Amino acid sequence: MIETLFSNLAIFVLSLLVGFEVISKIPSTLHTPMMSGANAIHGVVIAGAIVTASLANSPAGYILTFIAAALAAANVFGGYVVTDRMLRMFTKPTPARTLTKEDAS
Amino acid sequence: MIETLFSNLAIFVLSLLVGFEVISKIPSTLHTPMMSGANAIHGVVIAGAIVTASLANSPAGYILTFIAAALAAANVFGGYVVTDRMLRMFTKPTPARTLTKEDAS
Amino acid sequence: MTGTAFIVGSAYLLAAVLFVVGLHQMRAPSTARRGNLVSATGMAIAIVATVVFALIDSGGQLVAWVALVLGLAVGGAFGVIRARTVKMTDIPQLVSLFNAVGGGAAAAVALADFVLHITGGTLPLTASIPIALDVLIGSVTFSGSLIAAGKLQGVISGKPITFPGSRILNIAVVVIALASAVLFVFNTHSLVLVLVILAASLIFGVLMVLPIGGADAPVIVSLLNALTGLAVAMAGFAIDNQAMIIAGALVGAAGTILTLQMAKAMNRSVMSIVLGGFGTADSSAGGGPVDADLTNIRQVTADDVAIQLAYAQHVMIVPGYGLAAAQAQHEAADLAKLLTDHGIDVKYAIHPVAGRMPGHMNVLLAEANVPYTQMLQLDEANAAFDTCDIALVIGANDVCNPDARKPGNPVSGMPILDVDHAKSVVVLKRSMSPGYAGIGNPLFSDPKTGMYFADAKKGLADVILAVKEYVSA
Amino acid sequence: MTGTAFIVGSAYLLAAVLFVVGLHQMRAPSTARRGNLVSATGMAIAIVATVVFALIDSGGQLVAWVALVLGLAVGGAFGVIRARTVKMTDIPQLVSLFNAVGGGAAAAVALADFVLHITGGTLPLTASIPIALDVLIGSVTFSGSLIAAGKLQGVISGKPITFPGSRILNIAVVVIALASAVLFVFNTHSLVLVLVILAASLIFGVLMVLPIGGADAPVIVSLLNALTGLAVAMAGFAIDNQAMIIAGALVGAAGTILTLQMAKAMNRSVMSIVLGGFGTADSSAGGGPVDADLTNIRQVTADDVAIQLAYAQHVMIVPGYGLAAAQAQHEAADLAKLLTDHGIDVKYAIHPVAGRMPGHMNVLLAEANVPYTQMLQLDEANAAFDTCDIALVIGANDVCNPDARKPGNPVSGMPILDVDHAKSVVVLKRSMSPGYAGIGNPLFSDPKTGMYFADAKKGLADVILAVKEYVSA
Ligand SMILES: NC(=O)c1ccc[n+]([C@@H]2O[C@H](COP(=O)([O-])OP(=O)(O)OC[C@H]3O[C@@H](n4cnc5c(N)ncnc54)[C@H](OP(=O)(O)O)[C@@H]3O)[C@@H](O)[C@H]2O)c1
Ligand SMILES: NC(=O)c1ccc[n+]([C@@H]2O[C@H](COP(=O)([O-])OP(=O)(O)OC[C@H]3O[C@@H](n4cnc5c(N)ncnc54)[C@H](OP(=O)(O)O)[C@@H]3O)[C@@H](O)[C@H]2O)c1
Repeated sequence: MIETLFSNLAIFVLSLLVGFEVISKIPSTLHTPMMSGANAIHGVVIAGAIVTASLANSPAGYILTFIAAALAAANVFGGYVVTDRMLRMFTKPTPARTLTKEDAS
Repeated sequence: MIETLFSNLAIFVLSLLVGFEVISKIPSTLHTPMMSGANAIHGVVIAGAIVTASLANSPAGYILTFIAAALAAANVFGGYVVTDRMLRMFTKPTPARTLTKEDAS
Repeated sequence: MTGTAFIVGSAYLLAAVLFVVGLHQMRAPSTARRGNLVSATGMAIAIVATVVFALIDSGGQLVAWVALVLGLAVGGAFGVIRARTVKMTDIPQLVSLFNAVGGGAAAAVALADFVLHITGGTLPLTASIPIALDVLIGSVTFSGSLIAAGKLQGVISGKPITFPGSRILNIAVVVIALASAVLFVFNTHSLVLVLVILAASLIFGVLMVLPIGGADAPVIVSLLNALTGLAVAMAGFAIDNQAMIIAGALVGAAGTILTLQMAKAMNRSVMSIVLGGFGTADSSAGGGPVDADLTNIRQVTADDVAIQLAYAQHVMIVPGYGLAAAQAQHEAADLAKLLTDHGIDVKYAIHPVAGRMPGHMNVLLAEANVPYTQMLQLDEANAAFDTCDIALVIGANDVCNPDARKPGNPVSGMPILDVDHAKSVVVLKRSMSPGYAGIGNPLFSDPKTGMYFADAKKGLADVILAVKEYVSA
Repeated sequence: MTGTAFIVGSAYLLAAVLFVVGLHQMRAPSTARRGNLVSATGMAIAIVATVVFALIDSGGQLVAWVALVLGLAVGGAFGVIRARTVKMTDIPQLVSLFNAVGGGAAAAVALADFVLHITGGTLPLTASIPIALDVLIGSVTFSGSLIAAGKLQGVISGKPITFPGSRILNIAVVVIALASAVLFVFNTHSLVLVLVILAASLIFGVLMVLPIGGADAPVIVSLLNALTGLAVAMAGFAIDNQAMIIAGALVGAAGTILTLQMAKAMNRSVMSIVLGGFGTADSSAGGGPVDADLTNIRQVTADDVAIQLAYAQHVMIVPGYGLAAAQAQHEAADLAKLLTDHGIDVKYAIHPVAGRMPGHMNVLLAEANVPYTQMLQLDEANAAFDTCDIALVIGANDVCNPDARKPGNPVSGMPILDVDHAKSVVVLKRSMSPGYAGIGNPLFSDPKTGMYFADAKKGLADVILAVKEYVSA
């Protein structure tokens, strides 16, 4: 029990640190897609919906499974799709397109 | 056992991520002190020397304890002191010194 | 921990690494899309690992799995369809909506965990505390984000909504929510307590966001986004799921930083926005129109604008909130294309807060196929105004108000676009009405400025027609 | 895990947070010192927590504690004294030395853990693998860093040292080390295997660094620094100590990024440096002197320099390796002070790799009390050369070689300081000898350049004397 708690706590704290550090100065150009992209990541709550389904054993449990699944799915699928839609539109000018290493990979 | 391994592995991986992210573009001005500062941090091996001491029960163990302690102490104490010595020298011009929030705190 | 659990844990770690790499790549326009795909790959791995583990480890009831699949289908379809069809001008409210459902899902997971143990032994503190926090935070972000989405959509008034006694009601609701959460932690069988936490938190979410002005909503959405991350992490603690703990904490922290950066770009402090919601008067928001004084104004027509543009060498387009409101991004891009094809150098000067939320103008222009290399950020743009023959301001006002350089007014100190450094200026807007800050703009009465009064979409279309004549001639 | 272990674990987490915050603050000169103190506080917390836990949890033998205290006293005293007394020009080798002892300590911890279990049951893979890796990596960094320190100190020749068959010997040593490590993992009672790993790794460390040129040594030191981090993390796995895992991984990753950035600043690739050590010829390193052609050269005296300086408005000092070698940083600062007091604007143009390692020149000048606001980085400096009356180049050569702008020579493509944009130039060096890249410098024969041949320290002292006459006059 306490072992698990410590491990989870360590994971939590270190993830917070990663989160703080990964967002350093972002150009405001990307604030909107970035927010949307972070939004999609917390759609990982869908894993919780799956676990909920595997344990549910009462009508209330089934209903909550349905709710959690529906909400989480909207978050994760909608989130990634709309972020992608936004970012797909960010293009370099087509005429001046030179084959850089980035493009090639 | 496997619980501990997982927890340690997760801690390791997340710490790697933090490490990668915390060093984003540093001005080359600070490359030397930064390297020295990181150097001091791995002096945390001194914790290992302490654990070694608490467990050692043979002449070989005592000798290794001494070696580990001496080497680790040189690393950690020397590392922090020399980094501080370098950084202490980085000053703003004294005449133009205005009392900013940073200075006040 | 079993061997399977270890493998699942490792898959979660891999997913976490991909989330971080994805976020990291989202920092630059050239790699951002790939970053989002990397992050999505991480999500796919986490989902597959969870399904495999759930099937092996517990099996579960068929009806529960059916509920899951149904839920996923309904929610997934809704999400994807909305994501595919949303107009780019409506992005802010959609992000808010997706945030709301995330918070709701996190609360539902905690509720399900509670239901599971309602008849069994008392939950340990390591489960009851996160459950309580999850229901609290998840519900607040659920209802709060819905209200914010409503404000952004215009379903709910964008004006700060307050009523007598709202402050006391607020405090009462918070106290009730927190007190019942504390009680619940030591009394994990009480359905009543859970329902009270749920209700009080939902109400608090509504009360928190209602008094916030529509223009401040993006910052609140970002803040709620970070909170949803925390709620998900709490849900992860409750059901001991590392993927949720890691990703939730990641978003919680990253979202917090993003919120601070957004608020800074908008020249606002997060504190003042949130507290503004609790009764502190916000002097700069709203603001009635100043007297329209047309005597010092030089009005120009579409034809005047067209001739100026057609004979310029360097043109700078300065889009603002009005362009977004009029959805005139395509017309602006068409005009730019027309001029560029005619050999004229055209760039866009984009202020961080021009538009409906920070970075939104870039998305709108990107939608109209404007390459991001033509979108100049504040500093680059200001360096370019000096050599610019004509600056075409479209539906922007505050972001190019030279009074920001003087103290003592609502925009004082806000970094602005130095439009007044251009050789000549044309401002396209419908009237002399002020912008968000509610103050007059000396740029409009500058002798080198021509005011072209029209709706942005209609006005640009007319200019395009007129330019075509000069260009073909 | 006991309650005590939980508390110790939490203390370790706190320490980890402080390490990260400290590193974060070390990114900017204004907060860097505080960052180092924050990091040191984290270290103090980790140490205290470990001591408390060790006393409560296992107690241990008195003699072991005495050995510990003795070791700490000896090592600590050595470290602090060296840190306090080291000349700033000798920083690179001291950092390398501290890195060596860190690697050695990590290896010793793993060895002690091995000794502890040599008579007991077989170690599980989760202990034997990290022990093997720790001894391997720790020993390589120990001996490798010592050699690098020796090269930087000049005790060992800075020239790449190679001998016939060195490549085969290298491969053999690596194979032996790895093979015995693998064998050990499944045979954790074998002292012989451990000693073989130890010996082979130590030899490999020496062989790896010997062939690397002294000027490339800083990058190797940084790389070994990162490796020591990994060794410490492995030691942490072996003895299940989270502080070591976290801090080790942190330094391992941060050090890797820092190494890449340093290499980039030096216009080198880490791969080519390390592989260079394995026999690939390094065309740019070393390089014999070019023919000294004094016909096109305009020589100037201390007096000429002084008069030019005394009547200038904007002076830019360009320090290079020669200033560091001559330890003339104090003279340079004194000259600058003298001119500044006389109302002349003096700045320093600091190339990232001017000096003995990246960022080293900044440390040297900081030592001489130059405020960091006067140290211009490459871009700022290049913007300032255009308005600079006289650029005083002190012991620098490659970093201001205009040939870097042309293709086909060893410095091609290296970002340089645009010294040739200044109105006039004075170069202070001892002769026409080339610099590190071994090529001539057209700047020296530029009509606006005066060559002032002298040792940097002596030459500056003479200029100071001469300037004083003009200033007091
Ligand atoms: N982007 C964000 O995240 C954000 C968030 C909160 C607050 N803000 C604030 O909002 C302001 C943004 O500055 P801004 O210069 O972009 O906008 P602004 O100062 O609000 O001015 C927008 C102008 O567009 C005109 N307009 C409105 N609809 C139009 C239409 N259909 N066609 C043509 N013109 C139209 C309006 O004048 P007419 O009525 O005369 O046409 C108005 O003066 C700043 O004060 C900023 O701090 C921004
Ligand atoms: N900083 C690093 O981390 C690093 C690491 C590896 C390689 N490098 C390389 O080293 C070079 C650094 O460029 P740099 O311009 O600073 O140095 P440089 O090109 O090596 O030239 C240094 C000059 O200083 C002169 N000098 C030496 N001792 C002197 C003394 N006592 N008094 C006066 N002058 C003296 C030498 O000429 P005389 O003999 O005529 O006096 C020499 O030409 C670059 O090529 C860089 O890539 C740097």
